[in-house]
Amino acid sequence: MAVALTSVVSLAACAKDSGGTGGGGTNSAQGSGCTLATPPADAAATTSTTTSDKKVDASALKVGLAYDIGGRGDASFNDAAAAGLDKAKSDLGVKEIKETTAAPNEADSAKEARLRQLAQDGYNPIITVGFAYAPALGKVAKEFPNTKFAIVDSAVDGAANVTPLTFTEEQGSFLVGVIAAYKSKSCHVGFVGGVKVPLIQKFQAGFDLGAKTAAKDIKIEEQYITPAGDFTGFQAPDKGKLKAEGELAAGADVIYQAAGNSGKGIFDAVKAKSGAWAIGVDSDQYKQPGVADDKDIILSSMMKRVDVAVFDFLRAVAGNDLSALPKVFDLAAGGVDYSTSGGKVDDIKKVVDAYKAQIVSGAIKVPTVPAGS
Amino acid sequence: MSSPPVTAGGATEHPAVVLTGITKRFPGVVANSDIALTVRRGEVHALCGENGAGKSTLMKILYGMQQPDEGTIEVDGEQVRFKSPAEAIKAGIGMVHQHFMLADNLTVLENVVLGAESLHGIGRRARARVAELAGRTGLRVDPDVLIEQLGVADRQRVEILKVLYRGAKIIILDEPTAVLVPQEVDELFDTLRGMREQGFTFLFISHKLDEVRAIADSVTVIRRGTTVGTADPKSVTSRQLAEMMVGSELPSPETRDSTVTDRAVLTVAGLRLSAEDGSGRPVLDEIDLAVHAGEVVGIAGVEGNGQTELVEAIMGMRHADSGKVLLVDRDGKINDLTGQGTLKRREAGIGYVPEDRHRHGLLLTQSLWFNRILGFQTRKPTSTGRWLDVEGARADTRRIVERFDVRTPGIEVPAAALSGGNQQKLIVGRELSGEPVLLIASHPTRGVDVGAQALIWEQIKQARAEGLAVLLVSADLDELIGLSDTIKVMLRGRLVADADPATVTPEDLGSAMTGAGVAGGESE
Amino acid sequence: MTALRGKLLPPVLAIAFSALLCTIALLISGGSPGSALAAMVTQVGKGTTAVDIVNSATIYYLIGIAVAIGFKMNLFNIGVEGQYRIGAVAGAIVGGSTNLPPVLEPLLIIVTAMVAGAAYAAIPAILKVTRGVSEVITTIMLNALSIGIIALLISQRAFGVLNGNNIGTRNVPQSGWIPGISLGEHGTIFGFVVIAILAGVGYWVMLNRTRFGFELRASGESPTAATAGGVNAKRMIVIAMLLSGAIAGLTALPELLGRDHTYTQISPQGYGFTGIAVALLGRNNPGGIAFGALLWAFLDQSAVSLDNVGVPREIVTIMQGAIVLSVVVSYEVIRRLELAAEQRRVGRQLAAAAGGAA
Amino acid sequence: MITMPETTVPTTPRGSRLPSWGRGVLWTALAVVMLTVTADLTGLPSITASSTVQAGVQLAVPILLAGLGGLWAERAGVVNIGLEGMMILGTWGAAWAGYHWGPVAAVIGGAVLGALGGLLHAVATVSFGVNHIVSGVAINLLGAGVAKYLSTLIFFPVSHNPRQSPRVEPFDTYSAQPLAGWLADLEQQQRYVLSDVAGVLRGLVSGVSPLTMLTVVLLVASYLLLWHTRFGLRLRSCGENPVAAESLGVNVYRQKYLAVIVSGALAGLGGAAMVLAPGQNGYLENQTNGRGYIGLAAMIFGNWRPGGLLGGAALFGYSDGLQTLTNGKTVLGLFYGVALFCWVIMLVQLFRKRWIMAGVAGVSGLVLYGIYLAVDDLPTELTAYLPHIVTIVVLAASAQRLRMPAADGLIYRRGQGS
Repeated sequence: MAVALTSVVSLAACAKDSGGTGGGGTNSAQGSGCTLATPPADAAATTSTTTSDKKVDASALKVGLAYDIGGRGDASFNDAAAAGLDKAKSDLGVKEIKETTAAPNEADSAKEARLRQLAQDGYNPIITVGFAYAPALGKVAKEFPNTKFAIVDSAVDGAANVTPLTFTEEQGSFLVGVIAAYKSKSCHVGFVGGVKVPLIQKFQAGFDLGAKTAAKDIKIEEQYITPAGDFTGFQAPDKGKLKAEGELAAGADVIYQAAGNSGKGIFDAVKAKSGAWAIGVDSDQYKQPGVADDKDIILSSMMKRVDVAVFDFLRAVAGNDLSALPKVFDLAAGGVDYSTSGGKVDDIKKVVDAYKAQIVSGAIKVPTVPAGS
Repeated sequence: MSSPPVTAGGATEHPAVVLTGITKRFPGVVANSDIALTVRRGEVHALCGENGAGKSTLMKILYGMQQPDEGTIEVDGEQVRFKSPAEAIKAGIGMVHQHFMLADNLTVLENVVLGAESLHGIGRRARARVAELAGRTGLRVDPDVLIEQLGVADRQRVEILKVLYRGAKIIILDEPTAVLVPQEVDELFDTLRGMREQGFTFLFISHKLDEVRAIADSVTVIRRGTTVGTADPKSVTSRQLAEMMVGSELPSPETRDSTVTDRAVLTVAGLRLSAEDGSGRPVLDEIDLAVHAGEVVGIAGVEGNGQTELVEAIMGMRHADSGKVLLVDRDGKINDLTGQGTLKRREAGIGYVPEDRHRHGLLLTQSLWFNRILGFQTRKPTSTGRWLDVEGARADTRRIVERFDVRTPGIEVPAAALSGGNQQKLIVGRELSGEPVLLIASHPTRGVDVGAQALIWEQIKQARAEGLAVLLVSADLDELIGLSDTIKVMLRGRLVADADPATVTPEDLGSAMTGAGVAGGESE
Repeated sequence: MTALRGKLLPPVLAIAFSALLCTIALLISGGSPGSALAAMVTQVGKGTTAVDIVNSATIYYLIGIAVAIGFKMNLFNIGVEGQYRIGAVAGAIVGGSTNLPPVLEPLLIIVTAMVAGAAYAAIPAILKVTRGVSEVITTIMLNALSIGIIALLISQRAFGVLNGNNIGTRNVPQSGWIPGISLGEHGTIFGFVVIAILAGVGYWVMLNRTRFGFELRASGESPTAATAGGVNAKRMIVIAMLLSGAIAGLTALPELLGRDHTYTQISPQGYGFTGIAVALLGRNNPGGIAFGALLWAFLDQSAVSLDNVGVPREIVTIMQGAIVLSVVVSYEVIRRLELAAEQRRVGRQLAAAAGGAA
Repeated sequence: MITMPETTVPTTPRGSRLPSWGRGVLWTALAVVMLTVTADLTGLPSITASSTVQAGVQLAVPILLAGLGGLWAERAGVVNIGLEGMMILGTWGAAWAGYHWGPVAAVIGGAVLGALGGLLHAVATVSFGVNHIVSGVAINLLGAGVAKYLSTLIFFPVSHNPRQSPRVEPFDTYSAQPLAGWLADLEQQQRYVLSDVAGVLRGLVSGVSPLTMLTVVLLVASYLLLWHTRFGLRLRSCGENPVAAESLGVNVYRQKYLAVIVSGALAGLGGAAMVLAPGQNGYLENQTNGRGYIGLAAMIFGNWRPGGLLGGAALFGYSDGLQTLTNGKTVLGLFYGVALFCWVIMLVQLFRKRWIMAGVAGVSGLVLYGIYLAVDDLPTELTAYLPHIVTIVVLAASAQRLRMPAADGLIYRRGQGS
């Protein structure tokens, strides 16, 4: 007890930790970086966005949107979907919109009820956000064959009226892996995933290969906040911060996060360590208001353009031509990409774009499952 | 007021306590009705009455634990109304409860100062004050030991110290001798006499008439919740007192002639049991015991010397470390019960009247017939193996209610609704229903009224005459001597002496119970 | 008559009280209690809501029974959450890797799920009887651990298969499905509802007509008296816990065998706490639990409609919590009042009898 | 006729010669030595890294506060399984007050909301005599529900997320300089054992939040209050023998009410500690994630004593910190350490001539060592639940030595004592 008391007394008397750097953090990343592999021949990336200039009027559409847990405002893929919808509102003139949100731990019957309600109320098209909707959508889509559905992050087998909006997260992650390898001074990078589910493992798989391709001796830390089934990992910035601190303490100096709301904590950890960088996910997080404090340490972000997919889908429905949509929103289709806001990767943009061209051309195939899992 | 208070001493001095017209009703019963009581200062005033007569309720009212519905209380001539014990304490009244009110896991000092911390704090000054009180009254206890390490007599000393510490001048003692052996009783009485000289007033609750006559200066008798009268214990006989208490002579446990056979029903050999606290200390040590058909074997002992453990070890509720338990049934077949569970032992023919009927005997919120099944869940008439026979249980419960005079409006009422005596009759009835060859009865008449007591004694005698073997544990030495054919004395987990009930006196027994006449021997 | 009143009054009081509480909460937050209630009630008639309520109630009923078996003898099996999920995933894995003929296949899955649930419940039971560890703490810890175990089991290293972005067990073959009762556009009732009813009847018979049920009730009422009456407390703890775990293992099967046919990382969680609430509501009584399960399912399923009238549907969670708390309080108060009344009645009758005799 | 019994009564006091704080120091020292040796022998420096210890402290604080809440309630005889619900209420209250008025308000807000939960528990258990666990479970349901509803109602318009509050400003953290810097140097030098000890100490004295200091103060204050004042004596007497306490004029209901309300406030503080945790900075649904229960377990492990509770919370915080910061390999390294620990216990038991215990300890050590040698990584699915596994194992090993307050969890009705 006495020990505890004295320590309290002495603590009370002593220094406040300065805001920027963590307590006594002295081992700022040192080193000369990786021995880099020769980048592929410089080739212009052929990003063919499906944008056609045909003017489409969607004012007649009644759009239903069913969000996953968290809903609009989650600063993650629900928000990205919402952004696509908002763009459709302003660009295509969509007027009538109904948005609903899933409750945590709800049964499939609740999701079915929600979708059925939308369909019965005449909403068409209906977009569902998140693969959790797949089973429910599989049933409801059959009951309403004339309603056009879309689902983000999944496909529904045997339902012709369901358009899958899926992305090649691994391809975009490959590119930020390359960026991480180039920017690491200690040739040691890290990945923090929110929940260890296959979707997030795709991010890790791409990142691993990208970093390894750019620098084959690079060391990579990998951490997930929670195992599959415990979705609090997307909602635990304090744990995210600790995970990132663990990786930073192990020597990593560039950290790629795919952890939803927990990403904020990861940025905080990186910010507290001088010389370290973070890579954002889903949207261009450099521009995201929720993490504006941390923009100076955000190197780049792996962008998963849910907004583009949602917008494209709505335009295709309005134009009555779903065939124009890409089967998968991949690097070639502009469904995934890396961001350059902040100008911190301008110096290596050429290299990254060269890798990008290789992926688009199929010369590099990116796996969806991390090696060894 | 049926008889005028004995006036002695100065006429100007107010009596210590005057109760007038006290009435208290509980759901279903009137516990006290128009009670009058006058206690002079500096006397030991006994309050007599049988179980359930309302003594304890009256004392709780005086101590502020319960409020009277009608009537007045005067202390030192001033009318008072206590809303809580705290107010009674403030008025100089202290109470030593029959069941000690001590926290086992706190020290003696902590128990003494609890609730009275404002007097001398809880530290050094309090300790000095306790030492001073102990010195003045002879109630010596180490202030720093935990209560759980103390024996009964020491606990009682702590209880008395507690009330003294609060400055009590009027002390209520609720059946203080119930748990003491005669030698400890003498010691207590010496202490009380010494304190009386120092000006303390005692209200002494008891139904042991010889003790009342030994210590009290005056005695008030209550019956069925109301005062019968006040008498001078020096001039009144026990018989007269008894008639005042119950309206007739008190029942006697005396058995007439021996029915002991030479057929040993229960044989216990080399039974050993260690304490549950992991210290390895034996609570039962090499117990050898035989109970024959038609014989009542009484176990005498100060509480906490292993009687409870012996009974529970024989019942299979505790697992003995070593030793054998054999039971011979009516057909002469020997059942080796060693290592068997309680159910097997019951099925082999042991009936069990536990010492605490609420904890071990009954399911209080369940109906009487549901309680009939307890212990008989595998046997007719309440069960057919895996399935219950609800109708059989009901019918047999009706039979017990009839035969054992259980006063109840029906067999669907919860057991908790019955009075203690009727609950006990139900248990005895149940346990004698399974055609047992051995009945283990722990304190079978503790806390029951005279009628129930007489009935239970009669039933035990009758069953004994029919060849039942009975193992009787009791703290009531009269009961023990009256009912038993053989008495064994238990001390610190061992059977240390045999006594012949025909010749032994309670005082002899008391000596043996405390260790060969060394008074207070069990506390150092 | 009084017994019936004692059973019905507490839940009615509790519901009224929590309705009042929610009304206040709604009024403060500017909502309209009337329209909220109306929306919830009319929702029952809409679409498949009525069927969904029955289906949810089936699940809640099973897990409520599982909890009640423990409660009956004062065992707090808070671990039903973990037990039902372990049971479900075990059933799904076995079902996904076998293909027996109909009837046999679902039977195999059911037995597997029950055994797995019981096995997971065995850990706290054994720790309690051998080491004296409170089952409350162990089961809570095991609930958390079950998430990890399931994640491991349905990972691709073990039994998991990837389906799009979702990962789960192999599909149960059609022979293992339990067909539902179709009500056309109103939805399909799980066939498992029959099994749930059977479980309820079995529970009642066990409790009221068997020696085991007697021993269970006696142990719950007074462990000391039960021990003196020859009930082996440790054995009862183990058996009750295993039984509770086995019934818990059934919980997710209506969905597994009647709708999903696979157990995935997004299969519903959290039925365990619902089960506890439902058992408390129904006072561990088979009929009461059915009522509690239906009420809970109604609140859950009809909550969807609250979005339409601009009331946050989370109000339902307040309502549920308030109902449980007030139900346990009112049961306790009424129990005490009834016992006192009974004692008074007995006293009166005996006094009258004595007076008549005298 | 009378066989004389032996005259000595074996009443040897069961306590050991060391005072309780001395044993605490001894255990702590032993634990640090074990970890140090393990870290060096397994070549896994993160076992004693300051970052691990610092994370452990951060994760232990809410557990410690919840456990302290449990201590207050249970010392007064009320089992409080509702700590989790009170903690959840605390997170909401802390986020709401913290969002409006800053971190100090957050601390107060958390405590107040937690205390309301405690009040509810007191009403149900003390006034109405509801079974304590039943009431606690109900409060957990209610607490979660209320927080959810209030969050949707009040946070959603600001944060645009019904499950999350807007950002709450955290406390600044403090380090004991120059000590922390000096220890940092020492830790960097990678010196055998010395650097490990420096790492552990540095973790304790750097980056300390005022809330952590408050927690330590509350722990010490609770000890002094409960064991060395009249108030504490009265409160504890209610947990040991309320009938006796009442007969001595203690207002048992009032003591219990007070204890349970304080208990709720402490649990609420635990919630506030989560809201103010570095990186968190706000309310998030489910953020307590069972820590209330772990706090209760820590208290039980600590034998209903503040010192023991501190040990329990440190154990859980450390194991959680270790598994969060590192990977399966490091957690596996702990097996090695625990094996060493088992063997030390074996030696102690051999010394005391308790052969069976020694055998059990020795075999357990061998099994753990075998696992350490045979396996080279543990699945993160399981290591994530290291604190929960530790809870079960530790309770299984120690439950029988524990002694809870005699009247803990029993329903007490005024005036119904015998």
